[in-house]
Amino acid sequence: MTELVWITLALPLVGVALLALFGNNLPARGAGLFASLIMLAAFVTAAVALILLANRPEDQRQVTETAWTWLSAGDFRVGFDIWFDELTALMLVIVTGVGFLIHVFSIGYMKGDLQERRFFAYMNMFVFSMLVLVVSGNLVQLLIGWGLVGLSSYLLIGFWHHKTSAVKAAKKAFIINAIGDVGLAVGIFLLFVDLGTVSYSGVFASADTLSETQASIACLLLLVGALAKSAQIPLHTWLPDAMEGPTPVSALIHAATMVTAGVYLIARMNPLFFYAPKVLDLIVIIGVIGLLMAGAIAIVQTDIKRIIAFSTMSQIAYMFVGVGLSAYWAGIFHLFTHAFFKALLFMGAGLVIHALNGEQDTRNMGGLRKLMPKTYFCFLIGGLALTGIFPFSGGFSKDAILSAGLHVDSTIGWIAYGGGLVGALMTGIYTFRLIFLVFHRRLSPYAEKVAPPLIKHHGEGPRSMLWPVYILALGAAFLGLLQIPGLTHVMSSWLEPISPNGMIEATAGQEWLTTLIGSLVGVVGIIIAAHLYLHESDAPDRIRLGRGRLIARALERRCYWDDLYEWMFERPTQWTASFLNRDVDATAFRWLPTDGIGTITAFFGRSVVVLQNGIVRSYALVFAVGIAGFLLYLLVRGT
Amino acid sequence: MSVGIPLFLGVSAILFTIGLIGVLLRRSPLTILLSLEVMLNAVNLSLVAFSRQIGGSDGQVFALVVMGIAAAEVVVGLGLVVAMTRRSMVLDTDELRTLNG
Amino acid sequence: MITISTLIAVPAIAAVVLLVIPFARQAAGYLALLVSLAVLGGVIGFIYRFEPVAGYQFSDNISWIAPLGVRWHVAVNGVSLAMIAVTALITTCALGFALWAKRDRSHASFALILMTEAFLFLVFAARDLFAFYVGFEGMLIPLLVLLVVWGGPSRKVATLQVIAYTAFGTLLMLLAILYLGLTAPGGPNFDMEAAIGRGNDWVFFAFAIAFAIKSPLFPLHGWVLPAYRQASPEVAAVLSGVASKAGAFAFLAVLVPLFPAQSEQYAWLFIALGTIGFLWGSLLAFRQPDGRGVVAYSSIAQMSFIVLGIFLLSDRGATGATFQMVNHALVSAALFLVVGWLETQVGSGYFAQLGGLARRRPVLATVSMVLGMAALAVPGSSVFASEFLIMLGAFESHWWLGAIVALGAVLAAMYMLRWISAILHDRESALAGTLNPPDLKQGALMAILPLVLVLIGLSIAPAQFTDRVDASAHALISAAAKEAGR
Amino acid sequence: MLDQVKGFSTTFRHLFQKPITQQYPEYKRPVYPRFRGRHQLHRHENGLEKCVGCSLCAAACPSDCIRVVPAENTPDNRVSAGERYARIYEINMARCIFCGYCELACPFDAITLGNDFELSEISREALVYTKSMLLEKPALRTPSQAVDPYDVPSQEIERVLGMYDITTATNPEGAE
Amino acid sequence: MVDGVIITVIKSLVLASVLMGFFAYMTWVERKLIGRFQARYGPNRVGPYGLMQPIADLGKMLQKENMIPEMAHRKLYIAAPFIAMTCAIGAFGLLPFGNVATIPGTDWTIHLYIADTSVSLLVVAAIGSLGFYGLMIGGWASSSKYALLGGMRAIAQLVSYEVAFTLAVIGVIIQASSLSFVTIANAQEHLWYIIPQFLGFLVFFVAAVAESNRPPFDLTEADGEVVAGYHTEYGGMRYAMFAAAEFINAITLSALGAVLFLGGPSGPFLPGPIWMMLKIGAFLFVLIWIRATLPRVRFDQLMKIGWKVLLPVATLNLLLTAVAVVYL
Amino acid sequence: MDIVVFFVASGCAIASAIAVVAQKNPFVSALALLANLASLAALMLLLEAQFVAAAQIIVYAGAVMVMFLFVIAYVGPRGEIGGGVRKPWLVALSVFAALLIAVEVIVVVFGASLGAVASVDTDYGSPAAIGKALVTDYLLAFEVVSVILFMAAVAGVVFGTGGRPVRLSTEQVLAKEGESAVARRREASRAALDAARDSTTGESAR
Repeated sequence: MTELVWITLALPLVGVALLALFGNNLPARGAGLFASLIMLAAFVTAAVALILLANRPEDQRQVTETAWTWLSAGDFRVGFDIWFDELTALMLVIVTGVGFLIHVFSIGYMKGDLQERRFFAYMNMFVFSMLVLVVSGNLVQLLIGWGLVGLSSYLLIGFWHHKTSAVKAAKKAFIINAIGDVGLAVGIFLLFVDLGTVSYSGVFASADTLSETQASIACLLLLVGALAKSAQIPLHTWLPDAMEGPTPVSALIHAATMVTAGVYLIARMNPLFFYAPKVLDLIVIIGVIGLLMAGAIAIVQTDIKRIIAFSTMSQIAYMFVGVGLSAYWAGIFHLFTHAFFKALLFMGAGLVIHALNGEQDTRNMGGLRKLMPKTYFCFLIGGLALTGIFPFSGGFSKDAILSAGLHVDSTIGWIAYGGGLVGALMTGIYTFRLIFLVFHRRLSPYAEKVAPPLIKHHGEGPRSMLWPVYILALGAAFLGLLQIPGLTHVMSSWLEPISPNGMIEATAGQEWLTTLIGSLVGVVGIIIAAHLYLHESDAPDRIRLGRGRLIARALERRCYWDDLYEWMFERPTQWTASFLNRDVDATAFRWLPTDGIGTITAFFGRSVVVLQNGIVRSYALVFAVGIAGFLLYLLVRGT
Repeated sequence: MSVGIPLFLGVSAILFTIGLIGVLLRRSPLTILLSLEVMLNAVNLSLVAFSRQIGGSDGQVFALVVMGIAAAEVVVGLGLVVAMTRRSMVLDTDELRTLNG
Repeated sequence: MITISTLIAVPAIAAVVLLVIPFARQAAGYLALLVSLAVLGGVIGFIYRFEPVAGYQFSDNISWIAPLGVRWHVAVNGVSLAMIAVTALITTCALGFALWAKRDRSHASFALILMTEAFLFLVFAARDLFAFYVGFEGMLIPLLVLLVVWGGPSRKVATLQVIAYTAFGTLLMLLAILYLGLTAPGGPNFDMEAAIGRGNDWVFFAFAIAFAIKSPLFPLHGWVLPAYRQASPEVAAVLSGVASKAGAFAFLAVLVPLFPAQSEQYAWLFIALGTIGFLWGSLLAFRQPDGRGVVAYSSIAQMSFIVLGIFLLSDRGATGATFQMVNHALVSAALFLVVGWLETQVGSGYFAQLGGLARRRPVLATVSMVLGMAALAVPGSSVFASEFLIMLGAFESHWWLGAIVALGAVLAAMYMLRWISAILHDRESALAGTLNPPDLKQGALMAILPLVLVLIGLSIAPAQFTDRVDASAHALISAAAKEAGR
Repeated sequence: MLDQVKGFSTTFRHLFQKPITQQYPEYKRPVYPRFRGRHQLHRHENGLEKCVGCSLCAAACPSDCIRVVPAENTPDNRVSAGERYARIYEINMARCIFCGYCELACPFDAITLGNDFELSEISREALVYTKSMLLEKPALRTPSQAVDPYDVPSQEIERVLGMYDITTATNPEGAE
Repeated sequence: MVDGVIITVIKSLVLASVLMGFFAYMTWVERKLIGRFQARYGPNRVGPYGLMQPIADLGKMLQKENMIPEMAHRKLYIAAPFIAMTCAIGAFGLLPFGNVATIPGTDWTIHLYIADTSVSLLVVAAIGSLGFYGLMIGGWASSSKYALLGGMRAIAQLVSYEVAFTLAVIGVIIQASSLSFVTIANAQEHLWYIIPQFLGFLVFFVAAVAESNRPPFDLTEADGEVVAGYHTEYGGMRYAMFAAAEFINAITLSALGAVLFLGGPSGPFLPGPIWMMLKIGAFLFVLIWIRATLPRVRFDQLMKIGWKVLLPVATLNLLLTAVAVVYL
Repeated sequence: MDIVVFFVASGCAIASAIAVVAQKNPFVSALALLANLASLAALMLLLEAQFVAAAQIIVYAGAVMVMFLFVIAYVGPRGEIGGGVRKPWLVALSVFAALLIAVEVIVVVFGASLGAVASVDTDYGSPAAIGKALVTDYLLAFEVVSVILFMAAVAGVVFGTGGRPVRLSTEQVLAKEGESAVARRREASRAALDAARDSTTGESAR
């Protein structure tokens, strides 16, 4: 079984190596096919591993193995490990499965781009990095995977590197992720200093020896990493910009897998977080704020991918709320369904963008329902799942989180519950605003000009793009059925062992209640959206320019986070660096010790320079007088 | 030895003084060099005289060394004079003061 | 059996031969390359024979200058062998690049590079203070000649600056060595073993200043920028790759073992300077207008960081610093070669005149990207491993120190990304578009690729390295650490 | 090295050779006929001087050594065949370079250069030859060769002309 | 043994007179020889075989007007020939013509040399080098560019060849372990130094030719270049004194060569002075022979020969001698 | 006898030394120095230092002074510029200092009792004795001198051959010698031209 995991891990790496070294010998399409086959193989192995794991007795479902010692110094020793348990297996399947579908989708989407081989190499590399992250048996290896996915994300966001905006977005993403990495690393340091180990088993085993403060600080530092990677407040600003990357990248990395790594981290480290309840509360609060804010911002965005990006942020905030409430299974469940419906949405958006020849602005869309009925249908499923309408998958998973809040029945629980419901309303609004703007209403002049000929020529998209969408749509529609309250509990029971300290699981009644309320709220949201956006009216603009203008303005500027960071960090850093470089370093360290000493010496030299009048005789005279005087002194003294 | 060593030393002192006056008062580099030679020779005389006084050859060796060094000094000094001539410079040390402060 | 002395002698003799006989460029280049490859082979042999224990091995100890008690005492431990290996590798690559770059009077330039190699070997292997001094200052001679003859337009000013700085340190160190050697009990004795613990604060700081200048440590880094900007790429590679490591190495292998009490007493100072230098270099690298400036300041930052790691006086710090020396040597050498290659192709290293070079140049893009990622210590790279160890050590000593240097790493990400995107990404500059430089290939690639491959190899299993040097590194700092009561 | 030895042996051999010196006052080598020596002024057969005092010789002289002062012939004092005659005709032998331009310049062939070269005097004044001195026949102190051994071209021309009788062939009418 | 001041004075006077006569008739010999070398007669008008020619020349010289150029430095101009002549004759004083001789008819024995010191060779070299001051002063005091150039050439030549000359002689000094001529001459009883010191002899000879300003090294009075060199402005007796000084220098150097390399006054059958004369005569003959044979060198060739040929060869000789003396 | 020689020689030495310093013409100064050297050589002979005396003549007279004369002749009649920055008090101070030194030395020399003069054998001052001292006790000094001489030779060559002669432009001549010199030169050349023209048009043959 572990061999299968190793194979799963190795396959994408082999893909990267082969594509990098021999990619030029492959036909353009071959690269995509090859990468997809690799992914398919990885998915199969991962799935088989999952099944094998499931066939084991429950108490033997945790397997660890070390390939080689990666780094050692004294008593610090880190291996290249796998840690294969229920969570890992699930994540493996999600990553490889969704990854496979998105690879297939990419074959069509990237067709005609001159650098497909590079794209697929990067994609495979991302998958490898993600797998390293999830199979890791220790924190350092987790950090490596953490960094490598950041690197892959950087490469993929900046894939179209001739676009300045893409390069900037990539850099931004990388740097913010680096901050998260640092937080994570410092957390690891702390854990090592306190516990003397960095392996999961060691940390989990001795977590109870930590004081609450130590545990809280460690968890807080880990949380920093999680926040950055999962684009949560306050380290979320990179995610919207990351939409500069190709759409499959957005689907794979910025929706399905990488951004959920924070959730995975917290879920994985739950035995530790157990000893830091305040941090868990903080996670909930951050999550609630994040889901509200992101949802609100999503309502006013105009870029199709940005809307989905903010939606992603909002949904991950839900997951944070879930894990923050110790309902780890719920968070992971939402992660699971979210991977499907968000990938679906992104790919749907990708189809639209593809059909509109790269256009992403919703204001240039509209009325595509008739031109692209299949896409519309899938997108609608995705939207409903996102909004959490019963019985689509999103509904079950989100309601599981909310009901956990209800179940906790504390201030934090109620905050989570209330916030979550408001968030659900917003979800409904922005999701269906998007759908209405894109698919309903009249064809925009641009779309009218561009779309019909393209669609007539290609259809809604090549089969390689449509089939993954269908499969994801199926998943988005029905995967919620894994966990029907009171009936099925595949997820909760499967994930139960990962948390030795128990998990919050709401009762079936609470869940059903939440489902009812959630669906209702979602429907309300849809109605509001329909009211405002189904037909062209001046209502949104009236709100935007009228009473709500301050809020609308703030939302359009994404709540001023970017401006804040620019003025707080970016500019002062640049100013300081410029000042140090231009004024301090050049003067104090480059000029002063070399030319400066010369100048100073010359200054003192000039003050005694009058003695050197250039007349040699006068020197000789001084010399002679001196000797005469000296001799005289000797004579006088001698007598 | 019918002449006392102090007489030689006295002559040496007088010669030295004359040379020194020449160095101090003359301005032509050539004459200054010549005056320097007078001074060196005066010293040589006293070295030889002292050598005779103590009856060893050390002073004479010293005098020979002084001669060698004097030859070297003259070569360099005259080389400078020649260089100055080739560059059409004035042969007057009071005028050659471009190296003043 | 090849001895360390042979290893030093072979490049030295080859250098003299090359200097004396005016070979044609190709002949001289291939001869020099052959010699350096042979030396590299010898070094690999040593690595194979090396026992990963604390003590010094392969010792040669014969009388050298008998009246002064100077002995030719060379030996290696894990740390010095690592440095010797990386020196041999980088010299080979630099020679390859020099051969590719087709310089004037190339036989002399090859000879001088080989001579530098010999001196560096001596620095790393010397167990006698006098021999160490010879190597430490001797390597500057060929390097300065290389700088002043084959350098850029303002090479003379740069050389003067280097001399102004290093002459100062040299004098101090010479005095210190003479003091230590001549006051040895039982007649003059320059052996390092005999000097342990005998120095006072003045001698300690004399050494420290000389090493800090060479490293360069933070307030004494003024010579670095002009020198790295003006040197030809292969010389810059040697200079930043290994010559500067000599300073850091000397901190670890000479200063700390010889002055355990002072090292412990003043460790705070070097930690402070290292921290400041790390942040300083990183910040300034962020504002440099050209590739060399970025690499130069990143070198300052990294070297300061290494010194910080050494003066943590902990196992993690020492091992990490050693590892980081090797990693940074490889990275900065390769970066200088890449930057230099770009300059030869585009005619400018300034970012304003570069950009967009990734298009149609996959090899260049890959190499630069790998190097850039290694330089910013992306997790998983060997640089990450070494930085992780140092930061861990720093955190172990003071938690805030670890946090500060860890945040410094973000700055590294910032300037390296700036470097990458300024060269590879965005639109092509007018200059680059006009010249349309080719992809990195053949000669130059062959010179750079070994460094990249070794980096990747080290990234896969850093423990293979750290296990070998751990005992040695720990032995070097153990006395000082004992002083600290750790 | 061998060349040096050869040179030394040559000079050494000369020691035992009979000297080839021609002892001058005792032996005078004949000069060739066109040797340019002392000047001579000529007279017509009737005794009149050929020189008419035109001063062309003085003008031609590159070293300015001829001084001519002409005067009118009068019936009672007819010296030359022309309208005028040279009242004074002086040649400064100290300055003369014996180039023969005067001979060429003279329209009446009045002046020629003879073979005499022994002209030394003990005062400078004596070297200024007056007209009367020049009109005299010089003493025949210098032996002269009958045939000019160096005048190869003219001899050759004559020989060739004699062979082909070119004069008549190219000039049948006998004109100039 | 009647060596005293009086005898020394007498010996000096005799030597000076003999030298002057020697010089006078050497001019005749030279002219005659040069004539014969060139297949001429040479002087043959005054007296039988022109034997009275030197006397006639002397008369002519004495008659001539003693002109002093207007711009000349009068005192030095006048002094120069005397300096040259004095030094030339003075150097001869230390050369031995034999050991001891008995004055016929008496039992008085005299040394056949005027003085012998432990540093004779040095003194001869010193006086010989002083002789050049006559040339230089004459050239400078004439206030004429050709004379000055000639004088400066003389100095340059002297300085250049003095080095090789001295080095070549040092070989002999080492072998004889003495600077005294008498000792050196006596040391050659069995083997003339020309055999063991052949290299040194070659260098010595060439340098001697140059030192005496004889052709082919007579650059100081090269008529094609500097008219007549340092004595351009001299005439009459003053010129004659310069000429005498030059010739006596040649004789001195020949004598030096005879003493240093040909065993000095020693020889079978004949008395010492005769042998000495013969050896000097042989040297002089070779000098004249050379003059008759070789063309004058250029100045750069002169310098090249001095510094690049003679000096290394002399050094080599010195080295070989030193090694031989120490190890054989 | 010796005392006569001593006084004659030292008188010559002092007189010639004064001549060296006082003569306007450096050539004559150099010759005076020559005389000085010769006198000193005589004094050294009195001190039984034959070798040094001979060396004095050979080295100084034979080589150094020759070089002097050569350079003086080469340089030509150039010397001190009249007037200039001479200051009377400077002259007075110089003479005073020099005389002070002389007086001091003489006071010391005649004031101190040197004791008996050592007796020496005939070997004293001979080349052998000096040579032995030179290559045994003073070998280092000897070698140092040889190195210094070598360096001086190199320096002499460099100085002597380094620069090219500078040909002055009219402006530089103006700056150096003043307007009148240039005018004089122009006048002279014009006169020479006129003279040449006259001679070609002259009438007389005499």
